[in-house]
Amino acid sequence: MKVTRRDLLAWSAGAAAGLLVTPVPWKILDDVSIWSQNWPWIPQPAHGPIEVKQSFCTLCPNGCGLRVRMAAGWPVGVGGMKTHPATRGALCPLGFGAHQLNWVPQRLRSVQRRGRSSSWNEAQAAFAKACSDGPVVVIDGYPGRAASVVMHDFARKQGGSCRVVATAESRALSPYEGWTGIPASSLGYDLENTATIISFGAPLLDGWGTPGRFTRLWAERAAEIGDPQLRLIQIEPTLSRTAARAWKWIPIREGTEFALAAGLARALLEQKLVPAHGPIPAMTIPESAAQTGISVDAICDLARSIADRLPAMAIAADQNVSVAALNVVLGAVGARGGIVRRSPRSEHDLPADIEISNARAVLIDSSVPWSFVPQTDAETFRFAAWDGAPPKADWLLPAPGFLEELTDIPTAPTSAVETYAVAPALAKPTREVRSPAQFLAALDRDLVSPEKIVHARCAEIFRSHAGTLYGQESTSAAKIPSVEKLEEQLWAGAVWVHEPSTPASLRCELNRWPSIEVSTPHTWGSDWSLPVLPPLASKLYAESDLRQTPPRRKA
Amino acid sequence: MNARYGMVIDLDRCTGCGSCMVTCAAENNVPALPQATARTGITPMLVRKVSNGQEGSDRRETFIPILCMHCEHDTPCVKVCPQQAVEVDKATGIVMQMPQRCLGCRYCMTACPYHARYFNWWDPAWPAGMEKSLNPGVAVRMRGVVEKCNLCNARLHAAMEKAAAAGKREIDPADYVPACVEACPTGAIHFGNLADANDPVTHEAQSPEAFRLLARLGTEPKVYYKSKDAWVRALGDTSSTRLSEVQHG
Amino acid sequence: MKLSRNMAVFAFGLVVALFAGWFVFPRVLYVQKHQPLDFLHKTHAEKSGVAECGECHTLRGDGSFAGLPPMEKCAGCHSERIGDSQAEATLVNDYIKPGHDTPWLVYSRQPANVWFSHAIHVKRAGLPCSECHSSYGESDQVHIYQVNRISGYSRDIWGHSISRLRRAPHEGMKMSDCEDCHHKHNVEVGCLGCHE
Amino acid sequence: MASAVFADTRWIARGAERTPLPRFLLWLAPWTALLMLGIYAAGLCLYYGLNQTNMDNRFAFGLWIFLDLGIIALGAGAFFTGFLVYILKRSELRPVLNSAVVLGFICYSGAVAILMIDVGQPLRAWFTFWHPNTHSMLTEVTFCISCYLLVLCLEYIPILLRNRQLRRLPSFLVFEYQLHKLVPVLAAVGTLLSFFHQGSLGGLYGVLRGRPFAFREGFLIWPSTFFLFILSAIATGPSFLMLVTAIVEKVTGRRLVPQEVFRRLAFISGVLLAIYVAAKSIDTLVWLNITSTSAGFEPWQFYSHEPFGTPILFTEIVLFGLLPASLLTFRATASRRGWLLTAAAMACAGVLLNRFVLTVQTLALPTLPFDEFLQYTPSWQEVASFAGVIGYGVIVYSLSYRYLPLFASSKGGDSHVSGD
Repeated sequence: MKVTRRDLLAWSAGAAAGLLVTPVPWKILDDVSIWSQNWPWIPQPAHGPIEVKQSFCTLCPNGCGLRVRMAAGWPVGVGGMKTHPATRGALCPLGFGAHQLNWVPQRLRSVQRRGRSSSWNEAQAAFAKACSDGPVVVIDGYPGRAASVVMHDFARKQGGSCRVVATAESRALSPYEGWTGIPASSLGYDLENTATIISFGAPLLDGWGTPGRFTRLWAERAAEIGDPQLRLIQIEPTLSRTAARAWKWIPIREGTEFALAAGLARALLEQKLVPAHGPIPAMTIPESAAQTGISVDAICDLARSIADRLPAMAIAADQNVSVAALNVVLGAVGARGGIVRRSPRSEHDLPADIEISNARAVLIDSSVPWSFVPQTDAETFRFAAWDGAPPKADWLLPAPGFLEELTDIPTAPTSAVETYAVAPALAKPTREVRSPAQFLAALDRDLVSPEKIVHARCAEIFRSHAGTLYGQESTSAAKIPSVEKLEEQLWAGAVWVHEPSTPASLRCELNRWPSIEVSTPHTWGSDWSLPVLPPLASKLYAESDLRQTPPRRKA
Repeated sequence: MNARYGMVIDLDRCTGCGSCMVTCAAENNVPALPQATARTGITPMLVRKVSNGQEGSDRRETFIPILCMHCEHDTPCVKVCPQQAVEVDKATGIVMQMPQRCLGCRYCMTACPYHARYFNWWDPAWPAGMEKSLNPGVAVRMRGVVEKCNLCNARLHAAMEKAAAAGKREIDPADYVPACVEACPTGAIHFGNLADANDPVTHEAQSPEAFRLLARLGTEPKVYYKSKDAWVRALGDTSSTRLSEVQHG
Repeated sequence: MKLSRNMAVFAFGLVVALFAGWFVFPRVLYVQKHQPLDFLHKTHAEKSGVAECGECHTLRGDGSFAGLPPMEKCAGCHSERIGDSQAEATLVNDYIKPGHDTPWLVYSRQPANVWFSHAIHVKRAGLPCSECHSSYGESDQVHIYQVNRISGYSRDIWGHSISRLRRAPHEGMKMSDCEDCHHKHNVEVGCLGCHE
Repeated sequence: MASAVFADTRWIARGAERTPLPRFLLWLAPWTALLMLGIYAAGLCLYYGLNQTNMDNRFAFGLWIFLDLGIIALGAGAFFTGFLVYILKRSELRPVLNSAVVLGFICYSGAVAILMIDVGQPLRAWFTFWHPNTHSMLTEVTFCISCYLLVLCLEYIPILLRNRQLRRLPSFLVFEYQLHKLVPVLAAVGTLLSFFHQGSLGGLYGVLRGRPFAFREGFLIWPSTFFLFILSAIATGPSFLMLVTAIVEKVTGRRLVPQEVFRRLAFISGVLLAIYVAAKSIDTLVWLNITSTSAGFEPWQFYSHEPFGTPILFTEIVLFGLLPASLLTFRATASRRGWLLTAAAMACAGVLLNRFVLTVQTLALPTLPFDEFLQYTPSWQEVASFAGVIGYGVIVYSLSYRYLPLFASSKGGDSHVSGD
């Protein structure tokens, strides 16, 4: 019999009606929405037990203490180490996202020779050849580590030398070198004991020094509106993050900080607000006022408010001789609550500027900021974990990333006391990477390994019986039975702090007020100097109006 | 447990560093998508820069961390959600957002006066391998749903589980601290149980320096702010005179 | 006459649909998978004298649930072959010797957005494991793992009965099952009480 | 034999003159193109997600919501005419009834389609029915609109079954007869549902305590906008009906409905509009001086942001409210076709402007003292997907007009086959 259109209609009507009373439509409806809740292309975190480990941040030479949450063998969260004596659990915003840095697309994946991918063997060979031709210069951005010592020794043996690219904080301390005869690397700021801080544009609340150290201090002593224990006076052309939170903000004409320093010194001395030691600047107060755009009265008021809260110290954003001289007038050099000298042990006297034009090979450590490009025609070997920008380097060598290698943490550049810690590797190196030390060891078999140096330093600390060990609880180093126990604690993330009863003596002689015409303008703060920012930092600029987007570097 | 979790944020101690924003995103597996902007990105904790409207040396600026205010009364978002994807939790007072229930109509976003709710305009994505760095406690959301601050609910879970394993009913307050509170380098964010009269946060919330944003809308937000500066406290008000005086930084 | 013929055709369509919906669909919807090993809870309870579920399925220090025991646990007894079953061989050669965990298919695996605390249910509420896992602890065979083609969930979440109407007690681990139990014990929890 | 069945002419009602098929297809072509574009744009939004739009976290609702509210308001003609004909027994309006139903169907189905694209997770949209939050205006809207769409389908079917070919199926004839007896009931149900969702659409914004520009006090659980929306919808529905009918008459060059129907509609529209304008003015004053001030906002500060100054308020209430109301009410102007249609157009513009202000201006205005006034321009995908709905509407209406007795008084064929 013939099937008509009508039959089809009737049949499908029946089928439709039937389906409605089966699970088909309803179960599919349910399953499809469940599918939409668990889309297979949405990554989900791994299972597994959570463990918390302690380590230290290696993104800059300030070595903040970290509390790292680990799951399935990988860091899944970074926090501040509460037991760290200086930072006390505080970090800069970049630290909190640092555990994702090892995975960013800009991560250096292979050895590169002038932009073309190459191999470690070729790099080794090329470096060996260059070394045999002549002296090698090693450039270090984070001096004082065991790795630095290894690089330094290698360079010396090759008849070369080692150069340090200092941070702005360290450069700000360099003027005192000449006046005190002490290297800047063993000078620090005694922030904890000062009553007034005159900051000449130093971003004290925006990543200056060991970020946690001052922010904690500020929150406890300086944040109070009205009359705080610690007065923070911010001298800066624009209302920066620090200026916005300072006890007093003094807008100044760009690049005239030196003039205000002189004017203040003049006011302090003329009004006998400080005991007359140190040189008298040639510049009069009205001259200073004219240059800085700050009224004479304002300068005198400022001088008075500084004087009635001593000890006071001035902090420059970068190298600034006049600001240093102001500290001499304030009697802040070598005094409690001023510029102090750390115990001599931590002195690693490396020249900040040496002739590198005659070098045949320049080896740049991954700690050197990318903005630094050596002016040399020698063959350059640059270690880096992240490809922050295409610099003029002949060789790009992939270095270990965040927490991918064991490294020791020497004293921070601004610290008032000597400290030592060890940052154990918590993440498996995710790419084919080598540290400069490993690279050099392949060339020079009898080079000491960083591990050996770390052990030696631990032994030295143990023998000194000085200082305190801040671990889960703080214990005096003298009470620690053996080197092994000490190392055990250090490997578990403890910090050793020297804390001498009497600060090392520091004598300062300055007879003539330094004459300079202009202070070098600085860019700082929200302009982060890291080659690559942790991805989540984009929340602070691209995804909000909180900060300006940092200059985009092409990878 | 019958708590009313809330915050008092000391604006005089906020340096606007943004640590809370980064750590919040890390804790809650919020992606950082290259295409996201200030208006499409997801920042459950968002620090905003506000000035007193003056120029030159009279200019003052302050930073206001904005998160879900966990409104207690007549909660705007809860009232409007068509399918109960938002609720004020009876036991904790946390305004809870359920991405898996959400259909992405975004009605709650138009309802929230604080703009503390965020929509997943894109599927979340991470560079190859970075998914290993995700926080196991928190499920990743998918495109097309709304999310916001749940006061680090995963941390509350962990605390409850720990308590249960130890045979206790109540959690140890030290075990439940939201990520932003823990991260703040100046300790400006104070977290506690506003239902507990002995909780220091409860006292702070009652101090004359404390205020709430848009309090006059009558939604009883459980996030308080405090400042000694009068012009900062005035930001809690809504009148247009302030509106004209206080411009965006 | 026309109408009656229409009716007949209509009824025919109806019957076909009903059959397809109730008998074909449930089979097509799920993919069947076999466990890597046929592990027998019963045998282990008897032979190795493991009495408590918690002896292998442990709670960690922080109260979180360790779930399936790690390979080391099995290696405790099975470092060498015990008996000569095929499963024994696979266990020792494929997993214990090379030293990686057995890729079990977990019948009761919940999605990432679900937070279920064994500590709270077992320790505080004192529920027996069988309350949710029925008598799987005494089972003397491994049943086939069925995964839903669309949602990717194990069939044990939905329960064996496709209509969920006549399903055995302790069968099914859908949200509604959790809710029912919570209501029964009048436990009041919000969405994020059990979700993340 | 079977092939002959598909001959175009055999589907057109007896005695009705329609343009030859080729010309008709030519007319459909551009609209089909528009529909295709719309489907493509919608596809993009569904596949890639709402990042295809220019909406963002601050402008979470955009063009789509505004237009949804707009066309649903205009579509109100359907239920209201049904209400007038079947409940109030105003049978003189019967000639426009079918057309009204089709219009309503188009507007509502279009709106629902757009809403489905507008949500981030359409696959889970049914949760609203399974886990409804009874306090949410949106729940009310969802339920009523989907139910009413069903009603509209049921009302549309009898019209569909009046088609010359379909009538020939006996079972269909029976079905249609049965349905037809049901239509008054449907009209009643439709009226009820419509009253509620038109209202709830108003409530949608009226309940937003966090948006002082939209927030209104009201009666019981319903803010004043609830009632204003109902009023404005039933006031402009008839106007829209007139407008469309007039356009159809222009396009087809036929007189389809007697002039008195127009005048009747105009009068109803005019009177209701007048009432609406009065209510709206009172509401505005109450809101400016009591509601918003009690929330700490000063009167008029909402109008301090260009282009949303006070002129927009004036335009909404006087220019597109009071003026068309009087034009439509007074015989002198209402009897002049030109005036009539201009007034109707103004009334429709007025209701659209009202919906625009409530949806867009509300989101653009700052609430926190440190918020700024926001801007948003829809992406082409948003515009295109809506253009698609318009294409769809024209196509459905044209087909209905060609093959169904749209302007028929109950006996088939056109009522006035005069003209050209």
